[in-house]
Amino acid sequence: MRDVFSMGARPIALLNSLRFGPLDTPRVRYLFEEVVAGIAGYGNCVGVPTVGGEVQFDRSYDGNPLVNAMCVGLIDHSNLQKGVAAGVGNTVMYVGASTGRDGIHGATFASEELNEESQAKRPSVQVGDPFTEKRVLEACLELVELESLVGIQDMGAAGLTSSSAEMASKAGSGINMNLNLVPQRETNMTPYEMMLSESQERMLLVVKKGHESEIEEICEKWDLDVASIGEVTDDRNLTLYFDGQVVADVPVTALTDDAPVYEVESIEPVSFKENQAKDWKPASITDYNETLKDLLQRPTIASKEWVYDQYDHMVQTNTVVVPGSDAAVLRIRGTKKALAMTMDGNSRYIKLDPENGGKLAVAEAARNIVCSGAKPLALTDCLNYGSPEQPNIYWQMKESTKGMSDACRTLSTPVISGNVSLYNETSGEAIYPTPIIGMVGLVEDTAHITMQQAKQAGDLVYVLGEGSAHFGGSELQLMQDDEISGIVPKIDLDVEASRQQLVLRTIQAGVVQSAHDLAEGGLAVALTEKVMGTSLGLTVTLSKDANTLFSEAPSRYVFTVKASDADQFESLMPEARAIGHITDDAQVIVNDDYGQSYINASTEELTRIWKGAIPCLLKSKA
Amino acid sequence: MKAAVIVFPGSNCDTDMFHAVKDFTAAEVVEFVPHTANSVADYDAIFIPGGFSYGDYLRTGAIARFAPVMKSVSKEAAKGKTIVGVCNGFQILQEAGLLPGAMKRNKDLKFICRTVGLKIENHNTRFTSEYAKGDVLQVPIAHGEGNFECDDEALQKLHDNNQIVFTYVNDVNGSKSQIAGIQNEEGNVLGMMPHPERAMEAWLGSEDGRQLFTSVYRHWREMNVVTN
Amino acid sequence: MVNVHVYITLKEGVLDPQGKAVEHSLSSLGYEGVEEVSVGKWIQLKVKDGEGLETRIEAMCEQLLANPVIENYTYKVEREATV
Amino acid sequence: MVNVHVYITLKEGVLDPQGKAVEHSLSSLGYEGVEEVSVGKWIQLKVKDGEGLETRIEAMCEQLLANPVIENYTYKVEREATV
Ligand SMILES: Nc1ncnc2c1ncn2[C@@H]1O[C@H](COP(=O)(O)OP(=O)(O)O)[C@@H](O)[C@H]1O
Repeated sequence: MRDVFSMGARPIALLNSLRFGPLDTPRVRYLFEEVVAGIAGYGNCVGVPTVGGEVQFDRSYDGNPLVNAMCVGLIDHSNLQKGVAAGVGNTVMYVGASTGRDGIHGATFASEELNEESQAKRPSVQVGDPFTEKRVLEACLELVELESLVGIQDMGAAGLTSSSAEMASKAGSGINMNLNLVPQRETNMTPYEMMLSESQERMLLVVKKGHESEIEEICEKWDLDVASIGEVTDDRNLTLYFDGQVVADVPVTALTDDAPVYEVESIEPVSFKENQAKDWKPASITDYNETLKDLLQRPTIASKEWVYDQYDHMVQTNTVVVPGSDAAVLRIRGTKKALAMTMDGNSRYIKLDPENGGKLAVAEAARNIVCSGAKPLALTDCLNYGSPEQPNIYWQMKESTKGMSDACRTLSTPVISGNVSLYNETSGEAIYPTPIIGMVGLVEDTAHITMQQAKQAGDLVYVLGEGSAHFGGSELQLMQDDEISGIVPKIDLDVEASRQQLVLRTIQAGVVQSAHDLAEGGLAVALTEKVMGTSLGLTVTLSKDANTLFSEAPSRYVFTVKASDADQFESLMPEARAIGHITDDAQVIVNDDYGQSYINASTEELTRIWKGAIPCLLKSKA
Repeated sequence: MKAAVIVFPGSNCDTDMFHAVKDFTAAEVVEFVPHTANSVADYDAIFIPGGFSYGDYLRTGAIARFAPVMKSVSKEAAKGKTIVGVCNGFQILQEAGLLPGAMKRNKDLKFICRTVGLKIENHNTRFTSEYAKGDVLQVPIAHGEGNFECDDEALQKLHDNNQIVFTYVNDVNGSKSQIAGIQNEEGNVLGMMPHPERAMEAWLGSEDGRQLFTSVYRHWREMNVVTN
Repeated sequence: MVNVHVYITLKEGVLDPQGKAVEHSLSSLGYEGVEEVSVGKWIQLKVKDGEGLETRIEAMCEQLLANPVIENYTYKVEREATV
Repeated sequence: MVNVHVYITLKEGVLDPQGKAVEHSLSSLGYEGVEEVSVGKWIQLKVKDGEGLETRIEAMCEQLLANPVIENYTYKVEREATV
């Protein structure tokens, strides 16, 4: 949030992406429950709705869970602020919470392999104070309106050190600071501790000389610490004073741009060729009904209601599509427009085939955006990997980033921000390579907003795209084998791009009642999700094989369309196949080509299984 | 009608409340009033919005209750002015002694954000006259501490005086008698945990909250016709 | 200055959802024979010593620290041993 | 069964926004000379007496009751006077 409001934007939405080990140990359950409560506690208090996100569970995160957060803000272009320390003689000001010893070496901790020693180091964690954050937020949004504000930046990783050096570097200036003036909440702090503290809820400002009182006035109104702690110089040095002595004097560039570039070795792991060589085939399925039910209970597929019920996703009253659909949608007050947003990333594909998996991750995020009636605008990425010093892991990074960047080019979605977390290893075991994509799209007219749930009985059900025979990394494989291997579904980016455009055009033409993309669990799960939690059912005809029902091949969608719109829909999207219709008997029925039903279950039962899975795992004993 | 929406440090439903009053009633004036204000005497109706005033540290509403503006709110309440506290606003009114009972953490200890069924128990109030008795509304809740608690004697009094205005259709948070909203004995102060200001437009999921605001407005108008 | 410890719990008869949850967790972690768990607050503060100390502490408790509708409090004053 | 009282506070140096908020509030209510307010937890429980009592209590504290990353705990065992 601080990164967003320090630009002058008001945070309007939060999303998060979580990765945990399976919920079969008390430890993981504890971590999962507490992390969700922590995210809720902070976001809810600040009053920014948490509108979406995703959760996956996999052994590889057992010792190293991941929490990636995304914040979306809204800004009037004229208020855009930059983190620059310009104007020699201008005053450097400190605003927000006072500085303690918390989080010293936090940045190095975040990118460090967890071991016994780092366990002992953990007291360096910071305790967040959302109430202060809320006040800093409101104060900053007032501050950015001031003529006299030159630059503003959050004190993030490496605290005062990186914020001051970055601000000076961007302006080609230097900064002098007197550390005795830094607001402190602990006694006897050394200059070293103050410069590296990662106490939260702090901002660094550069203000036109003589206008300090304007800043102070706003800060006092919000009851925040404020202090003038230094000034901008022209010597391009960061010079620190403490007790009247110079305690540091270094060229700014030494801390920012001149950092050495690290060349590391990249080696393709042997497992990659092995996986490409053996194409995994699912064991033959005898009871499709049971397989569907089993899939719906997989924690990665199951309803995440347990999680998002704890997040205030409605505050600010802009949330048109609440959690539970492909993407969240927020209207923009006073306009016809809305924003769609989502977070995605399937690390199993990336583990088996990083380049293709990187493409899949970006494409899936974009599909979610398109399904909600929006045009993808841009994305942010969170790159989570093991140690880049391992040539195999560096190879994963290189290949998956290449895949993502190809997809971004083909789909015309610039990467406008992101972050990186490395050394995600426990006792030498790295997590799956886990880049997470956060994407935002624009809905031109709120009338285009589309959800995944079917609307009414009688609507026709259409599918766009074919399944494939590759099941590497699929939920079905994991369920049958408890491990992943083989060839993952391949993506053709040109097909992906043209289908996305087609889907969006068709939605904008007003002939789509609901749209949903196919992901984990394939067509069978996607179809079920269309009626989950409603009083509707569906009857469709599909050939009875795993490729049709459970393939996770990309670039595929299910739609429901009013019977009266069917002709127009089919002329816009001739490739889509009608497979059945929505019913009002609340039964999910799949017939084979001879009219024999081989999946037949009540919506109510499927919903109960799907919603109950995570709460049930959390209550279960070790 | 002149309406005030009180803003404490940490309030975060203030803007939503403001829009609900401004866009859905014919109030001539709707204004934000800071916690530092000394008087709300100029207003006919006072809305205390949800959020986390003072971070809800120590107890929800415990610190906000001492904000300067609350002295005046109490005074105006005693004079019979309309006061509506939603969510954190309800908790503040309890801490201030303007409404009975206290809130504990939800029975399963989790924050709950969800649209729930809300039953009108008393439609003979200035807050609910535009609803019918027994109406079931769909209104979002969003709280971690909405588990209404009071002793048996106080509960009996609430029942006897028809002070229970809203109840939850299902037991969502452990509240005694499934209480979701109550008024004071005099019937001019309302506290409710659910957020009517979030249920104002169909595209937000529900517009069942509207009549709360129109009821308050109607009451004011009727009183004014009489007194003028 | 004296150290004051204030202890706050829910009144008897008021159901304590937090206590219940802790009790449940302890038992599912395998700790047997744990009962009647209650979770309260322990507030420590330094207060100027002198006349009316107890009255002042009680006032603070009643006004702010505890909510008399559902909570009880007790307190303890600790004077540092004078050297 | 014995009565066990567990007292939990934040470790030194860990931000205590609650304590700060209470301190601030007390001072604005006119209580002067109040300092170093901290808000911690007081957990009471009944535990089966007997061998390894202290080890069991400590294990419960470390595993569940306190968060050893940011909190310290102490405890007290109270045996009811046998009649
Ligand atoms: N994986 C990434 N993709 C795109 N931009 C990134 C990525 N990682 C970091 N960035 C950008 O680099 C800048 C610095 O990021 P980071 O080092 O994470 O700083 P901070 O601590 O302020 O978040 C930000 O603008 C961020 O968006």
